[in-house]
Amino acid sequence: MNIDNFFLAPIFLPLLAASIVLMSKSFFPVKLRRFCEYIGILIGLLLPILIVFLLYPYVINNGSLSIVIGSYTPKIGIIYKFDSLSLVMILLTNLLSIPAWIYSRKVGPAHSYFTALVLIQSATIAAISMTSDIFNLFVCLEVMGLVAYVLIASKQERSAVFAAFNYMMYSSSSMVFFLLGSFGLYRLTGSLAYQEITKTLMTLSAKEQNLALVCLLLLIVPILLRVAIMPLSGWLINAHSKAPHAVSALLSGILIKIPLFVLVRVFSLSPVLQNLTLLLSYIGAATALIGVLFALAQSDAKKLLAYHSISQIGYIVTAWALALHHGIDTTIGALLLIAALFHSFSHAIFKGLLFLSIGTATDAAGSRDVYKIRGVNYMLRQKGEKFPLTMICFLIGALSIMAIPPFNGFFSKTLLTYYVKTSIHYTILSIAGIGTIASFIKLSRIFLPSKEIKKPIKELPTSKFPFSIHLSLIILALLSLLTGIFAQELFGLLENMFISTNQRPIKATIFFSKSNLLKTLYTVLGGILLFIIATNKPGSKILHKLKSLKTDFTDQYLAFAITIAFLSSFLLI
Amino acid sequence: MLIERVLIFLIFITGFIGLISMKNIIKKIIGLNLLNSAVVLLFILEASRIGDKAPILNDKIQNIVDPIPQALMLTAIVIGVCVTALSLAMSVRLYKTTGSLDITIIKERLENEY
Amino acid sequence: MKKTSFFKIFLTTFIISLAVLPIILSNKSWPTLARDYLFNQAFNETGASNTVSSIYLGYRLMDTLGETLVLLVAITGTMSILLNLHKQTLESVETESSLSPEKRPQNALRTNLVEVVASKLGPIILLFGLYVMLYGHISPGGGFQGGVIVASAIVFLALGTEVKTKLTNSVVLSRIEAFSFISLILVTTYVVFFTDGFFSSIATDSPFVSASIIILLNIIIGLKVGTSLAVMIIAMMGGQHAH
Amino acid sequence: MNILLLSLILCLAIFSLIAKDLLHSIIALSAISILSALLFTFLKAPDVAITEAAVGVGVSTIIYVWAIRHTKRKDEEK
Repeated sequence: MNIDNFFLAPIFLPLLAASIVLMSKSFFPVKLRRFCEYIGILIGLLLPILIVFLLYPYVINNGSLSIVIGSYTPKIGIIYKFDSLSLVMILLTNLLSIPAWIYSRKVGPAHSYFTALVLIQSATIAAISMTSDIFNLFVCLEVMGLVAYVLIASKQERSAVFAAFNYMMYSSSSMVFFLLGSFGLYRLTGSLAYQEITKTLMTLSAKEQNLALVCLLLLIVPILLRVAIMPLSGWLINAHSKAPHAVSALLSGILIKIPLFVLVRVFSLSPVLQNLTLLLSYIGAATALIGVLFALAQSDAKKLLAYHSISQIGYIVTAWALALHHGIDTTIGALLLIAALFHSFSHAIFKGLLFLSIGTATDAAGSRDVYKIRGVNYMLRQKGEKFPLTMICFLIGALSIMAIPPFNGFFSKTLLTYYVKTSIHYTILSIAGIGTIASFIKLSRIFLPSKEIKKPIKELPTSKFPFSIHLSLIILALLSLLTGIFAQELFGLLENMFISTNQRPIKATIFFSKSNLLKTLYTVLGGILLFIIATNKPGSKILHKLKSLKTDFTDQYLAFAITIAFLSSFLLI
Repeated sequence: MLIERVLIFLIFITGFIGLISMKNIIKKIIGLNLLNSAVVLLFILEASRIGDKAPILNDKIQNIVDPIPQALMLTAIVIGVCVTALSLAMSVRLYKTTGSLDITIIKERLENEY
Repeated sequence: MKKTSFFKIFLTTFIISLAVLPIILSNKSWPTLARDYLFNQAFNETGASNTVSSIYLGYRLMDTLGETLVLLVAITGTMSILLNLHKQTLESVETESSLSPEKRPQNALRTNLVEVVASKLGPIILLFGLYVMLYGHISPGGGFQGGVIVASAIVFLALGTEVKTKLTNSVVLSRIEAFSFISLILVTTYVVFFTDGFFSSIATDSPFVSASIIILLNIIIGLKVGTSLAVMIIAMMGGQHAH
Repeated sequence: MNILLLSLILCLAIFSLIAKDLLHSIIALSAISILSALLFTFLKAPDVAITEAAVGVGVSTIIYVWAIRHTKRKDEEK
């Protein structure tokens, strides 16, 4: 046993657990199968978290750990490299998969296949976060994509199947372009490993450099498609809103962020790519704003949340692209990257919470129209919920996404906007913040008591409210609260990993200064004002127009082509 | 050499046009298949330029072709088939529930559904 | 309406071809470095004389693992959709190629000839599949290709009615599949974790032993692929399906 | 030789997209797979040729035929 290989455990443990689960499915009776699933989750999701914590000191001391699989020569073998980014990605995935899995026990797809798929997905994401090889990245992205399609379609409802089909055609055809890009790079450099490619690209002539840039763009755009920034996000709305609730939480929380942090590595392949980053940060800010506008126009509760995912990913892309623009080795770049990471962390938590609680509420109400549902608490009580925990958890999630202290959203959004204060991004993101508050006021109305006279409950509810739902909601709500309260300590941990010098620039005064608290107050007031405008006549007319905009299957490809054309003209001219 | 590349390019573009313009979803899947096989053909064709023997080593052999693209393409072919199988299963499911294979009609029928 | 959609398709295709054309038409000569290295070292390092096999199961084992996962996930998804189809339209699905003779309608599109030939041909194809699987390290072929041939042999056995065998039973097949999956994971874990230059230390021995890991992986992958594809195809033909 | 095979593949590809009968498209598609397998053997890639023959001609054709048997064979006119 070689201790250097220890960091590969987050890939192999979930796979081992998945194989145990599948094995128990074909050999054992049902009761033993359930037991095996719990064992599998324990081995595959909880144990890697512990291992990641054990690896933390190594990462701080050495920077990164790397190995060639099978101890071959690095020219041909596949290199796996564990660094601080992979640590955060693995932690994010496993931490969020557990509550989503618990939620699915009673409500969602509860086969042992679902458990196996969640485990395989966790393993794949660990592999994506470590691999330093283009073709291996291609294979891992395909596995991740296929798991996502199967999970979305697992509801077997026809609209869910159509959403999965659409996503599948779009993203797997874009992966063909990825393959073509890696073909071009292999031909130019004779290698598939990141290091070798970077080394060889320096020595090429100017004409070949341009060709290499086109190849790199064909790698970047399919990955950006998975991230769903604005022109490429046509697939996301249906895929996220039609999927089972637990799957929606997984998709929104994890799957759209992992590719973004993989791109950090791809962008380091050529220094010329840095020209793109400023453009990408503007695209991200625009995504944040437009996503919120569309969210405000929706009447379907889960669609509203899906548009919010696009908007929040816009925030993250902005900080991420600016970090690359400054260079992640500089202090300001590292701080922006920390902000992006922390925001994606807290977004995963509160968006998971929102999807699960809204899913529970809309299931109880039997409809998803936010204009029609009222008095969800009453309906939930009929289902056997004694204490309005779903509402409380929803409110925690909503306050968090609105950036109200002391929840984690406040800290991450404040940090994110603090470092872009001097540029135009700040204004755009602040307006998006106002929109977020308005749309969540709109969504919260489903918990208002209904005007119809309701009968007091006489007979006791027949069914017991499933405990697993409450457990998963409580875990997420506590995570949201705790990461908010202990935000300073978490920032310290992140700073240790990403900033090599001894400076620790994130101070508590950033968050609780007078100007920042005033800004929060103004944002809330602006949000209430916007909500009032949006519910009145002229506002709702505009929103109705936005809602009735439709996209075609072909339009998605047009967006894909335009993105390629736009980025390449920006890069080459 | 140039003619071969142009032909592969034309196969690629045929597949792409089929993917985006066909109304029938099974035809779309066929287009995706063509797109994939064009890339596979390209890899193997270009990798065979540097040698004239299959990459199976024995005592007498000299001048083999590049084996790495071949190993990569094995993986790519299998992934392509997996995607095809899953998408065909989904299209059968869509046909059974909506009664059509035409993507615009399917979309219309799903429009008013939450 | 028609005009705009035509314009969209034209524009998309035009941009895509502009992006793709320079990559496909580029005249840069293919790099030979990796080829030369493998020509000199591949046999010594992995013990397989088929270089493609030594890359597929040696140097790039993680790709192969990912590929197996892709197959597993795709077949899981297809099967879950498939079983749901059967559940909903159980009566109407008694189609002409249904396997058990009593269910088959009178106008079935098959003859005795097919049944006899299929069941006679099945074992021979099975043998051929096993050959392709086992000799993957010295000749073209390998686990995946052999597995697909094994799957077709099993389907032949299922089509024919002359031979009664347990091999066409979905429960048995899925048990073999689950077993080979767990052994695949265990073997790859072993290769990755417990070998510090494993192949290089053993490759100096006799050529059979040297390629032992590759032979083992070929067998496991072949069983996995063959059984899972066979389960899927038998389910598609409306045969007995797994629970 | 390569040029001949590739142009045949191109013709079959176009045919498989414009054919009205989906079964014809599928037969054209498996013919494409056979021709590519042939091309791969000429290009000294026997492993890829075996895979393409087994997977492209065998498995994917079976799945396509299954799919059109459960749906509709003719591509409707618009």
